[in-house]
Amino acid sequence: MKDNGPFLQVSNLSKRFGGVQAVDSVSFELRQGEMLGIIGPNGSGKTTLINLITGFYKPNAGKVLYQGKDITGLMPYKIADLGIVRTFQMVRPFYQLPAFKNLIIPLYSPRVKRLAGGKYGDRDAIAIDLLEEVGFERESLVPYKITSALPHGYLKKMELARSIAMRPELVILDELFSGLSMAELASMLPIIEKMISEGITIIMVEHRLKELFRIANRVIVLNHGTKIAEDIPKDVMKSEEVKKAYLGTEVT
Amino acid sequence: MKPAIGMKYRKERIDRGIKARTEDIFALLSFREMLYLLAPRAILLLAVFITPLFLGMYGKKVLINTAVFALLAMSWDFLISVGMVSLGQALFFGVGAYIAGILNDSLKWSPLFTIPIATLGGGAICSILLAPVLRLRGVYFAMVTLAMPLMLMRIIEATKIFGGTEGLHGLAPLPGVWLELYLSLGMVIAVLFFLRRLINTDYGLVLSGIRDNDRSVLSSGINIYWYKMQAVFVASAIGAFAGAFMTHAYMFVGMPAFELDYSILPIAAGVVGGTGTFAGSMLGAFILVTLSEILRGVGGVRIVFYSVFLVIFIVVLPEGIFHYLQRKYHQFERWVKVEE
Amino acid sequence: MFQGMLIYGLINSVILALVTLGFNLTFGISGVANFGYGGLYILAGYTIWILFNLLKIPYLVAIVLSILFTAFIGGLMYRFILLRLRGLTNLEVIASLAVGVIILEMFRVAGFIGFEYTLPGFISGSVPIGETLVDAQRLFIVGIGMVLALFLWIFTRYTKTGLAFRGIAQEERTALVLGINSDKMATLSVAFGSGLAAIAAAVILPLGIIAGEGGYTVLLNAVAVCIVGGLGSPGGAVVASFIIGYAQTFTATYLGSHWTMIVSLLAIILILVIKPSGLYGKQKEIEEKV
Amino acid sequence: MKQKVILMVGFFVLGIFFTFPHSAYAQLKPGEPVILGVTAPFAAQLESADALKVATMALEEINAKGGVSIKGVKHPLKIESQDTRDILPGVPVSEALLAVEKVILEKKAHAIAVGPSRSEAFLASMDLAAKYKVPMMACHSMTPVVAKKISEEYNKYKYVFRVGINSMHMAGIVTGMAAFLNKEFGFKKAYLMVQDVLWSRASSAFVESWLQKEGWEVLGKDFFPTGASDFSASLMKAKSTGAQVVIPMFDMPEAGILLKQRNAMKVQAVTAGNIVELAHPEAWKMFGDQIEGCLNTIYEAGNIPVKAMPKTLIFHEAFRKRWGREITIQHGVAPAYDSVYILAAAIERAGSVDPDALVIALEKTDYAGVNGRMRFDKNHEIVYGVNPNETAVNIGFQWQKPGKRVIVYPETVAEGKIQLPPGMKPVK
Repeated sequence: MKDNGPFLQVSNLSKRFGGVQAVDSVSFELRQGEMLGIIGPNGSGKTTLINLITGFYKPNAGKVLYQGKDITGLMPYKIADLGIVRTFQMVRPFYQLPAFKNLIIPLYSPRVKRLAGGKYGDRDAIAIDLLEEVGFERESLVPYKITSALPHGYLKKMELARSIAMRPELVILDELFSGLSMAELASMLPIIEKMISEGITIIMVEHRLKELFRIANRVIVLNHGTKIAEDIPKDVMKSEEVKKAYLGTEVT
Repeated sequence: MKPAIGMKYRKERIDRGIKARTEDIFALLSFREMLYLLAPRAILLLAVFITPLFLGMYGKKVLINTAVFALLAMSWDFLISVGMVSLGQALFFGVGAYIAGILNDSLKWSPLFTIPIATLGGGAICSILLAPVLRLRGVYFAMVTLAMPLMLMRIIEATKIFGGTEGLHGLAPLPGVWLELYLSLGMVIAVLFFLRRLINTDYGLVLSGIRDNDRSVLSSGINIYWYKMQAVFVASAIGAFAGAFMTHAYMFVGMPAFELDYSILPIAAGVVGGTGTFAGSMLGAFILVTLSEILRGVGGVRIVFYSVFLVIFIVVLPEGIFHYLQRKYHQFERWVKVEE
Repeated sequence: MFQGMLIYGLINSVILALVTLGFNLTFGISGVANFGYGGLYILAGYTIWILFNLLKIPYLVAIVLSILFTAFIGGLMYRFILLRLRGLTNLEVIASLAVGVIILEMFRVAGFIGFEYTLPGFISGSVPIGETLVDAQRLFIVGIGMVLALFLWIFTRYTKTGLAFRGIAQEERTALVLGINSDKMATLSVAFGSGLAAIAAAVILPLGIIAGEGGYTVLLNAVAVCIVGGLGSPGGAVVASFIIGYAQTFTATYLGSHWTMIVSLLAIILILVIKPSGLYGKQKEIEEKV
Repeated sequence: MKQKVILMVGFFVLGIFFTFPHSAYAQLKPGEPVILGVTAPFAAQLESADALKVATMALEEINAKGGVSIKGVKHPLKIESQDTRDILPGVPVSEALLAVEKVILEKKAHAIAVGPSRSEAFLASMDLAAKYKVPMMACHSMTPVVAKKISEEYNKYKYVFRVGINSMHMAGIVTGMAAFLNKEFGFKKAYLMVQDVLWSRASSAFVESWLQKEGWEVLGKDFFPTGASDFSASLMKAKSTGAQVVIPMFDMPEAGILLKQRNAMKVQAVTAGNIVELAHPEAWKMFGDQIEGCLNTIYEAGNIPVKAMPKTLIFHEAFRKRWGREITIQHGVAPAYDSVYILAAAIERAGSVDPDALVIALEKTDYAGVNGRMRFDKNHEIVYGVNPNETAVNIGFQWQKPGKRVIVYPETVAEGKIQLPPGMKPVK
């Protein structure tokens, strides 16, 4: 793939809540097709950083450049429309509806329509295909099941499918692995690898370091809202500061 | 039937087989199942269109008022199902009422034109009025919607426009009570089925998405404020129709068109009937107005009784009457022993 | 003229703040929007009147009794109605509003209308401030307002109940873990708010008459001020009441008093458009629901 | 299939049968009562509550004599009352209209003796009276618009009559008293404080133009929304501009606060207008001697015992006997009493309850009532004036030591002269 400068460029982004400096002038760059991991102990400002990039919070200072375009402080839907799609830690689907209905909303978005050449197509069918892609067994009618009947793992997969449905260029996964069993995790990883192979750039905020390190090319470590380390997975934990930051907090 | 006290029991609810079948398999197996599906709607339609035949003149008038409140209640319910708590149905009602009144008073247009224009124009004006506050949520939005009609009312009082406190009188009436009756009732039914259909389309799914989880709708690249605006338009158009209709039904429009009752009663109706299904809030409106009419007999204490009933309703059936009935219709219940 | 505007503006603002106090406190603690507030306010007024005029009980005693009584009624309302609707905001609002209406209408039906239903007040006569005469009762109100504010400040910081209140207000679950019975506290908080309403009634009503209409006005003012100030933020409520209070007096003096309502409502809408979560509301992000 | 058709037809016939315009106007059978509607906000407003009381009194008196005789046959009177809840905040007019319609359509009232109180509501219900052809009497609403509408569209609104006074009459009392103040004490500076409702705006406009014509100086004119309870701003202005006469025009109880504040702020000026509380017989007890010298209006003579008008004395005595208290309101009570009698008389003259016949009979009314001599003008308004033998009468009185309402206007029935309030000096 061609590499025209930084795909996403975050330069000293900052956000303050009242007295607390949640994110303190964090900067990093991201090349297209890269797989970046963001880790850090609880309350180190990972999610806030994501909210800043995706426009859910307005930064007090700093810039976010996407493909050279300044997207700082744009409304979230505008940013999503550019192809920066995120998932959420807390999955809040339509519990009372069949699973595939949860993909209708992303499939309804202007971006999808545009990319599909001005027409949506049969959303239900597309939704079911997408779910099958992320491992909803069609023959056992899982995509048709009422959402509330699905186990947690499926909901997380559904969240992933939601992002894929948007035909994203950059996907930001917020603690996708949290609360997954080993088996569920194992079934999740290939999907992500597939996304990477399709050239989708990915940022992943994780606590499950082992799995993250297996797929990430690069890892950023946040602590108290500041970036304390940036390195390739196998070296990143070597830094003293990171050890200190993680001391006492579990490393799975 | 609740079994003897002492032993540990829990209530279990099971969908009636017929419901499961009629829901999933779309080829209905028997006439009976067809009936099961159609009965509620058929009964509703019959009830709505036949009862007027048995009512005296006054009964008809009451029914018309009921229809108006039913419309307002459904418009409130619709906003709720898009996650907007409105305390200002009076705004929609009043704007519609005044547009119709002004057009008829100054341009002498017949209700045939004023009502449709008021409906659409009212919808537009209200959407524009509320556009700046669409990003408010919960009680903050509610507060603004509560304030707006009161403010318009005061502005009319202060600036003496549109007949000031005295209002516009002697407007063109509708051609007759039958038309009034079936126009309003027909509208109620139309709106009911329209909204119920709308909310089940993909578009409606997006709307309910905004209510349940607007973050994920936003992150799907959908401009929720634009959608909220459309929802407000639909809701306020319904309210505006009600207002315009009342203007002509009573040949009068004035400041009272913005009064608090038009905001409170629909909410009460929605709450009593149960929100989210529109049928619920419609039912609620019918129950409440009927109640207040029955209570006319008792004179001054009427409002007291009325409120007492309301409180009891709410405490006994917080889910709303309609949801209760629906459950009874679709599920059967039994007490099963809890094994320890 | 202008000086008079300033003084009466201050008084008006303090009155608003007083009226709001109870509603705000209740909401701040237990998140209960007690729309029966107006009813309770008027209830307190009539109770004092009845105790004082019909049962010939000394004025101050009557006031104390009515405060307790109103608080008790408020508590009952929560315990037996609102508690069952915990979390269902719409129902809560409608139910409490209905209770308020019941109270107001009952007095109206019982024939409690007319000017004879007025309270004597504590001090009569008037004090000249600069070239403007101010009747003592109004100054008294300002005094009470400040005292009450101070008392609440101390109460919520240094007493066990007060701290418990704040506990609930900040983090209900944690409070539960710490063995604070949130239901009991909520009941208390509503009772407490109602009591404050009664105090406000006792000092403010002597300026006017006791009438059902007053109840609705009080409710509207309380809600407006609270929301403009940012829900559950006492400081915000005070600031808001000063903004609205002065806006009203100013318009009354220079524009004529049927513009007051318009101006104050306009102020409310504008403030909310500019600051979607009120003046001092906690930082509301897009995903939070109120 | 066939049965269905039959069924539908049946329904339709039934429907038509049920909905045929009710035929109450047909001649009454012997013994059938003549039904009069009373539709006013009883629970919310003393004027209306007492209006219902006196209407009941009139009814009892008439029925004691056997009722109304139509073509020689006696028919008992019957009152159907409905609370219209107008004047209450938050209540839409349609609520009042529905109450009126109930009385007309369901209770089959032949006429409405007391219409809604709030002018907005009354004006709106005029269209109902026209639509259903039911004579309706106004006892409270004072807006001139009523007369305007009747004169403009007589054939439509001819069913509406006004027994109570209108804003012009009310203004007449005020100007009458003002003229005296000017003549005796040379006062020339007035300040108007007006409730922002139809009648008072009309009255105040009339008074203001009169004052200016007479060369008075109108220092200010402030409107107050109904329910306003702080008049300090206006009083401040009145005080600072040195007003000699303050003219309040209110029919809301809150206006009593105006007096309290006036006393507290020591505004040295005669009040000459209407504050409901001042008209109250017990006002002296309520406000103390600070109200000495205050002038106030009694809209219709029947609402206060007037020695020169014996009927008023009897009326008040009867009220005391029947309801065990005084009439405390200055407006709309006595007219309700006369209204019933006028209607009864008209029905007897018309010899039927047919609305159009009734209207013709009503227009011929010439009845000596508690308010004076009652005759309708061409706009269906009772003519009010100064001589009880010529017209109905409005009253102006002054609070004088020792706590007594002394009637000072008009001279024909006056029981005393206007005196200067303590602490005020004549200007000439």
